[in-house]
Amino acid sequence: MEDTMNLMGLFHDGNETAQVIDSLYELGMVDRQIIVMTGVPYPERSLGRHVEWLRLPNIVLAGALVGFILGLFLAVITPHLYRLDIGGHPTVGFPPAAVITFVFTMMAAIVSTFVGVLWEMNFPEFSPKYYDNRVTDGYLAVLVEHDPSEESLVRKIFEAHGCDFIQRPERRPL
Amino acid sequence: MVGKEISRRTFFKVAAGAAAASGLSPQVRRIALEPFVRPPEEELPGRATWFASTCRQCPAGCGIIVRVINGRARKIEGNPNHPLNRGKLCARGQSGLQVLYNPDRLHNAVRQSGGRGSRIFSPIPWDEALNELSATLQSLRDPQALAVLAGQPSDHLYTILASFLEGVGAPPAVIFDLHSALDGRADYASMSSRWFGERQLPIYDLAHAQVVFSFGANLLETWMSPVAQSAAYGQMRQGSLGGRGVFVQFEPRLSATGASADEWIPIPPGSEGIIALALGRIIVEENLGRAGKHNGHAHLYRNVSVADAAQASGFSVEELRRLAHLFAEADRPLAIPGGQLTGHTNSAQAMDAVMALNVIMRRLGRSGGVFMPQPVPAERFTSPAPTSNLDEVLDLVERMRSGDVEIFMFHGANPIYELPAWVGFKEALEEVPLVISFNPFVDETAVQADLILPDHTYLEGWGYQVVSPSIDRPVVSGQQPVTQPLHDTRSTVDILLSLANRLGGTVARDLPWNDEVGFLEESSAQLHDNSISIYDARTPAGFWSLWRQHGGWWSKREIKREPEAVGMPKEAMTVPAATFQGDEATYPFHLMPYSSLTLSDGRGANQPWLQETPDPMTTARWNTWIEINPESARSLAVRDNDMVNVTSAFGSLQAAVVVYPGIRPDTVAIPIGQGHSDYGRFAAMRGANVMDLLTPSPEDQNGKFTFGATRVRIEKIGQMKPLARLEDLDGEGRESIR
Amino acid sequence: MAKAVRASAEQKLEENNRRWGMVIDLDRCTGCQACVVACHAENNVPVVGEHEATRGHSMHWIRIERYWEGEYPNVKARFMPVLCQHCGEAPCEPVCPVFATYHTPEGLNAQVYNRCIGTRFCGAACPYKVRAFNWFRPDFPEPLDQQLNPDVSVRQRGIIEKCSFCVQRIRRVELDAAASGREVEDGEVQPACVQSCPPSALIFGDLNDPESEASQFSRSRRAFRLLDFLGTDPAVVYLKGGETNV
Amino acid sequence: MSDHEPMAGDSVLPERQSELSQEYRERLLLAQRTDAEINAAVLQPMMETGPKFWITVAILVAIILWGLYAWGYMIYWGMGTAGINNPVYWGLFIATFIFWVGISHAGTMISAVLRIFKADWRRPITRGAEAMTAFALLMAGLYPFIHLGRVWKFYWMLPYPNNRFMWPNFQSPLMWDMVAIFTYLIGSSLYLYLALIPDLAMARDHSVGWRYKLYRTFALGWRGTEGEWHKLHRALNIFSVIIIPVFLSVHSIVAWDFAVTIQPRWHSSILAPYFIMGAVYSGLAALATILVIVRKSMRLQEFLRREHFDALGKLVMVAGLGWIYFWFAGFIVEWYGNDPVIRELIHDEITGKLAPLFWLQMTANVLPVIFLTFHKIRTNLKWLLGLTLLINVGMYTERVLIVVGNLQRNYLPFDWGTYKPTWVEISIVAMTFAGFILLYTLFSRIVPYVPVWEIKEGRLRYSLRRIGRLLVPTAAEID
Repeated sequence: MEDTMNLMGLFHDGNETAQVIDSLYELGMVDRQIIVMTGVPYPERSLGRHVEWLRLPNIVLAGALVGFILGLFLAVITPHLYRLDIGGHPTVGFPPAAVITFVFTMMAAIVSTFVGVLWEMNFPEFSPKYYDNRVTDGYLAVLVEHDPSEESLVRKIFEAHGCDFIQRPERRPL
Repeated sequence: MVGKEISRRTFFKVAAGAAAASGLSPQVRRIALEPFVRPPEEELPGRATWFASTCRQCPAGCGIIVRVINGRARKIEGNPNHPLNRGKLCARGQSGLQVLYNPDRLHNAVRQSGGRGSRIFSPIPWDEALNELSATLQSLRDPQALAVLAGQPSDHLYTILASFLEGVGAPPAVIFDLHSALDGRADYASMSSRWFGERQLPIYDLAHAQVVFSFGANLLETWMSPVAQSAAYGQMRQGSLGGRGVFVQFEPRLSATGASADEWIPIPPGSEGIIALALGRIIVEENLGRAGKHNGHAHLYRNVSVADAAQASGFSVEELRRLAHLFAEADRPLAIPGGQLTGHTNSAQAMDAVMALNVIMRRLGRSGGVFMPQPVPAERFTSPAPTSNLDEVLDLVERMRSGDVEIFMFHGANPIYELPAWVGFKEALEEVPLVISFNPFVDETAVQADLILPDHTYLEGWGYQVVSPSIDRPVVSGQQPVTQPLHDTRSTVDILLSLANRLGGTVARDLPWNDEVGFLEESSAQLHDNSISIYDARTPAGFWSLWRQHGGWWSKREIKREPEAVGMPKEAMTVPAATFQGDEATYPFHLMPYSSLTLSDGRGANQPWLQETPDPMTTARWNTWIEINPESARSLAVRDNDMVNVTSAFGSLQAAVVVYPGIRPDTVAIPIGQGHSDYGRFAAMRGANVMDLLTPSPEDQNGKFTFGATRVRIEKIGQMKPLARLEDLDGEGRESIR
Repeated sequence: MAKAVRASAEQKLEENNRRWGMVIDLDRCTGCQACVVACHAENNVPVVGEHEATRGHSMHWIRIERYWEGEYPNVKARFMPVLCQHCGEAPCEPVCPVFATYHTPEGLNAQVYNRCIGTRFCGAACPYKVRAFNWFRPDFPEPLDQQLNPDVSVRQRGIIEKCSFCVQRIRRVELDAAASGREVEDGEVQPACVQSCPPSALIFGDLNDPESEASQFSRSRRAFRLLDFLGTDPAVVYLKGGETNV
Repeated sequence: MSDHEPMAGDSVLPERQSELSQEYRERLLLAQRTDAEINAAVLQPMMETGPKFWITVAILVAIILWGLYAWGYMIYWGMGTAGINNPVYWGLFIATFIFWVGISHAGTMISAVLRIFKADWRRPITRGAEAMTAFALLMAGLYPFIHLGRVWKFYWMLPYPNNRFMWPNFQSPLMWDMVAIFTYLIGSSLYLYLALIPDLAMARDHSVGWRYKLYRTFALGWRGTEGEWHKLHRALNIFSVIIIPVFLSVHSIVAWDFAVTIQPRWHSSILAPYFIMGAVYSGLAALATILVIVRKSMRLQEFLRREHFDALGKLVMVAGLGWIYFWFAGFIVEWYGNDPVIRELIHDEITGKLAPLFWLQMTANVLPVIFLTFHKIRTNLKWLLGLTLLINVGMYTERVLIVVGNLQRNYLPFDWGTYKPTWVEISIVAMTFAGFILLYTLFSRIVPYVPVWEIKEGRLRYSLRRIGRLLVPTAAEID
C-alpha cells in the first residue's frame, strides 16, 4: 500500500480515454495497473486494451456435459435402479430419454453459464473497492495504480486529455 | 425395509385387535389403505363368512349369499345352489345392503308425538308399545275394526298374520304392493284358475323356447322373476341347443326387454289381446305349424276378423301373417302375456287370447312351453301369500272412510305412495283412530301413522318364501339373519306372537310359538325326511341347520307338471277394445307408467346405488322423466330436458322430457319410483309420482288395476331441468361416429 | 423368510404367463345394470348424487352404453357394457408420471391409488373413457360406510380409479390355490360383474390359456374388440349380437 | 400512403420526409440527452408511486386473495368444484397453462433471437420482454399444481430416492413438461437477471434507503470495468444461443402432452410447431399490449418509440401469418383425410356447439394480421393495443378449443361431454392474470424497466448520416 498510489480520472469522451491509456502505456504502465470503468459497454479494443482470454465457454461445455450425463442417468439408468415390472413393457424409450437428456443438458448449460460468469467476475464481491458513482452517469473512469513518484506524470496525462475530474479515489463499499 | 414391514404388520394386528375388541365398529372408514394389487401374503383383512338367505327386494324370492366379515354384511351375491337364480342377482338384489345400512332407518320404536304428518317422533320402549297395542286390541269392541294391509309379506309372516287375524276375529289382511300389481300377479292367478283350475302362477320354459312372443311382459327387467328369466333368456340366445332363439316383444314403448328382443312390435296400448286373437285366427285358418290339425280350436276364433284386428292395431294383414308364420312354424314357440297388458281394461280377455296361442300350438307341458309348478310337499308351504285384487283395497279404503276401522296396521306396504291418488288412501286414513306402521323406514304412509314399530330389514330377519312363479322344481327360499340387527328393531312376527300370547284365547292357542325361529324350525321339520329333498339329516334339528346353510329347501330333481287346460274356453273368444280415461281431444296421449328397472315400484328409491344406476334405455338417474316420441316432441315443440306439465283427467305432474325414439307417437311413458315426499334423504323430494295421474276406470271397481288406461295431455312449461343422464345428448345415441 | 416366500410366489405369477381377459356376449346382455351395482358394491365405488351426476361427475367402473339404430317404428336399441379394456398397449400407462397406472405381469391394467396424484392424464389419454376421477371426497353417510368391502381401499378425493377386474378376487383365488398347491382353475376367478350377470353375458378367464372358456369365445367368429383400429390390444372381447357362434 | 400516385410525387416528398424524420427526431431527442438525464428519466417513474398505483395494487391483491381462496376451496372440497368432468378431464386450467407458456415465449424470442441477429430496435424492449417471460412462466408453473388432484403429493413427481421406492416415470410427457418448464424458468430468470446487473448498479448509484440496499445486494459489486463488460457480453451471447432451443423445446413438449395421446386431432405431428407458432404470436402480441400500457403509465415515450412498435407490429404480423399457415396446414390434412371422428370434431367446432368460440378464434387471430400490414395502424398505439388484445383473446380461445373441444368429443359418442367452467376455475384463472399483472407492475417499479445500459450502448453505436435528402441511421456492431 505504501509503495503505490491510486489516481482516478473521470472522462466524458471515449477517444480521449483511449489516448490516455495509450499515454499511460507509453509511461511504462502495464494492464494490471490500469482499470477502466464505464457505464456503457465500449466495444472491446475500442479503448486500446487487449482482451483477456475467458474460461467461460469451457465452463459451459463442461456444465453441458454434466447435464447430459445427469439427464442420461435419470432417463436411462434410474428406471433400472428402481426396477418396476410394468407387464413386460420397456421402462426406457429412446425418444423420452432424448427429450429428458436434451433438456437436462440445456438446464445445466444455462446454470453453468450463470455460475461461470459470476465465477469469472469474482462475484458477488461486496468488499470496499475504488469506485465513483459518476461512472453510471456517463463518465469513463480511469483508475491508475502508480508509484508515488509518477503521480505528476499521470496527472499531466489526465489533464492533457480533457479530464473532467481528477481525484484520489477512496475505497467504498459496493 | 424391515422396520417398514414390521410397522405395517403391526398396524394390521392392531387394526384386527381393535376390530375384535370393539366388535361392531366399522372396519373401514374413509382411510385409503394399501391397494390389493399385490399385497404381502400375510395381509388378509379378515376372513369372510357367507350366509345364505333370500332376497326381498322384489317378490321373486331369489336365493342370496351374503358375505359377512367381522359381523358386518359386505356384499350380496346370488346363491349359486339356489335353483331359481343359480348364483345370479339383479341390480336391486345387489343393492340390498343399502336397505340394511340405510342411514334413514328408524333406530327404535317411535310414537309420532307431534301428531300425524308432523314427522316428530319420540322413541318408546318396546314393552310400552306392545302393552299399548294389546290393550287397544283388547278394548276393541268389534274385532272387525282391525284392518291390516301387507305388501309383499314373506310367507311366514303371512301365515302368522293370517292365523292371528283369524284368531282375533278380524277380517283377513289385504295383500297389496305396487310391484306385484304391475306384474299383474292377481290377474295371472285369475287366469291360471280359469284355464288350469289352480291359482298357481304358470312357468314359462323360456330357456328352451325357439320363438318367444312376449305381450307386454318386461321379463328381463322387473316382471315376475327377472333373474331367472334373464338367465333363461341368455340360454335361449346362445345356449347349448345350438340354435338362436327369436324373441319378439309386443308393447307400445320399447322397454329394455324390447331392446333385447329381435323385433319390437309397437302395438297400440291395449291391443295385445286383439293381435293375439288375430295371430291365432291366422294359425288356425291356415293350419300352420307342425303341431297337428287345428280343427279342435277353430271355434275359439270364430268371431275373429284379421282385417279388423289389422285395422285396430295399425298393422297390415301381411305383417300379422308374417308374425303368425314366424310363431307357428317354429319348433318351440312360446307366448307370454303380462306386465303392461294387465294394466288395461281388457286384460283378462287379452291374457286368455295370448294363452290360447300356447294351447293351440300345444305348448302345455312341452320343452320350451308352459308348465305348472309342483307344490312343495308339505302343508305349511302350500298356501303362499296371495295378491289381492284392487277391489279388496278399495273395500278397505271404503271401510276406513266410513269409520269402520279403528286400528289400521300395515307392513311392507306404502299405500299412500303406491296406490293411485284417486283411491284417496290418505284421506281415508284420517278416519282411523290408530294407525300403526311396521316399516323400517319413515315412508309416506308411516308419516301418517301414530306408532311405528319397525321390523328388521330382510338381512336381519327370519322367514321363508315359497318361490312363485317357480322354476323347474319346488323351492322354498329360506331367509335368516346375516348380521345382528343394527338397531333396536323387532320382528313383526315376534310382535304378533307376543301379542297373541298377551291376548290369550284362541289366538294364543293358534300361535303357540315363543318366537318366529320356533315357528320356522317347526315348519322346516315338515320337509324332513322327504324323498325329493336336496339334502337330508337324521334329526329335524340337523335338517333345520342344513336348511339355514342352504338358504332354504328345494327338490333335488326337476319336477314340472303339464298343466291341464281344464278351463279351455268353449265359446268363441273375443277381446273388447280397451277403454281409456280422458277423451282423446283433450288428452291426446296414452300414459304408460312403467316400473323402473332400478327403483321398481319406488321401494328402491332410498338406495343410492339404485338411484345412481342409469336407466338402461334413457341413462337417466335420480329423477322423473317422460318419454316422448321424437315426432310428438316436435309437434309439442319440446326437446330433451324441457320441463312439461303432464295432465290427466285426475291430476297433473311435472317431468323432464326425454325424446325417446322407441315409443309410439300416441303414447308417453313415465317411470314409477320417484316422487317420494318422505322415505329418507335419497328418495324424498325427487321427481314426481306418476300414480298421481292415474284416472279411475269403471273396471277398477271390479278389481282390475287399470294403470294403463289413462290419457294425458302435455304442455310445455318453458323451464329446463337437465337430467342426470350418463349419456351425452350430443352423441344422439349413436354407436360410433362412422 | 417371508420375503423369500413372497419372491417365489411372485416368480410363480410371472411364470404363469396369464393374461386375464373378459368376453362380453352382446347377444346375451340385456342391459339390466346388475353388473353396475355389483361393481359399486364390490369395489366401494362412491355415489355422487343427482347434482354431481348431472355435471358429469358420476363414477361407474362399468357402464352400459345404449345405442339407437334406425327411426321409429323400425328402431332398435342395443346395449354394450363398457369397462376398462385392460389394453395390452394401454395409452393411459406411459403417460402417468408416477406409475400410478401400470401393467401387471398378468396383463392387468392396474391403478395404484396410493401412487396417484391426480394429473388425469390417463383419463385424457384413454380412448374408452373408462377412468373415473374422484372429484370429491367419497361420502358414505353412516352406517352406509359399513357396506364397504374391506378388501378394497376407499379412494381419496383427487385420484383416478377404474375397473381392476376385481384384482382382490383374482389375488384371493390365486393365494388360495397356491396355499393348497394347485393351479387356478378356469372360471374360478369371477369379478363381481361376471358373478352377478343374470344372463351370463360376461365370461372371465385367462386369454393365454387356449383351453379357457373366455379364450375359446375370444376366437369366436362373432368376436370383435372395441376401437380395435387404435391398436390398444384390449383384453375385453365382445361377441356380436344377433347371430350364432356356428 | 400514396406510392401509387406518381403524379403527386414531388408534393408528397417533403411530407414524407417530415414524417420520416419525425422518427429520427424522436431518436435524436434521446441522442441529445446526457447519460445522467437518461438515468433520471428511467429511475424517476420507478420511484413515484401515486394513489393510482396503490389502488391498482390493492385490486390485484384482492383478486389474488380471492383466487387463493378459490384454490383452497377446490383443494379442500375436491376438483369437482371446478367444471371439469368426465370426459373433459382437463379444462380452463390446462388451457390457461398453455396460454401462459405461450406468452412466455415472446420474451426470449425478442431478446435472444434479436440479440443474436443484432437487431438494434430490440434494446428498449428486451427487459420488458424478458420479465414477461419470467412472470408468465411463474404463472404457468402454478397450473401443474392447481391442476393436480392431490396437490399435496406433488413432490412424488420429483426424482429423489424415497421411502416409496418409486421413481417418476420419465416416459410421461408430464415429466418432460416439468423438467422443461423448470429449465426454461431458470434460464429466463437468469437471463433476465444477468442483463440487469449493470442497471442495478446504476440504480444503486442513484438511490438511498431500502432501494440502495436492495440494488447493492443484487448488483453484486458491479463497477463496470472492461473485464466485467466483456464477460457479461460473452455470457449473454452464450445465453442467447442456449435459450433458443430451450424455448422451442418447452412449447413442443407442452404440445406433446397432447400429441402423444391417441385422442383424435391431438395425435398430430404438426401440433408442436403449431403450438410454437401460436406461442410466439400470442407472446409478441402480449408484449405489444404490455409495452403500450407501460409506456403510458411510466412515461417512457422517449424510449419506447413508434419505430419500436412498428417493428414489433411487423413481427406480430409475421407470427400471425405463420400461425395461420400452421393452422391451415394442420386443418387441411385433417379435413381432407375425412376420418369420421375428426370430421365430427371439425363439424362440431365449425358449425356445432363450439362454433362461437371457433369463429371468435379465427376472427381474433386473422383480422389483426390484415390490419397490422398497415404502417399507420402499427404505429397507432390505440389500434395496436386493441389489436394485440384481440389476438390474445383469440389465442386464449384457441387453447380452450384445443383442450376442451377435443376432450368433450371422442371416439364413442355415448361418452361425449360438455364443459362449463365454474366460479372456482374462473377465479383461479383470474388469480394468475392478476398475479402476472401485479408481479409485472411491482417489477417495473423496482427494477429499471428500460435496459439503460443497452440503450446507452446503442446510442454509442449508431450515428445519423445524411444520404441525399435523408438522414439515415447507421449502426456499428463490432464485437
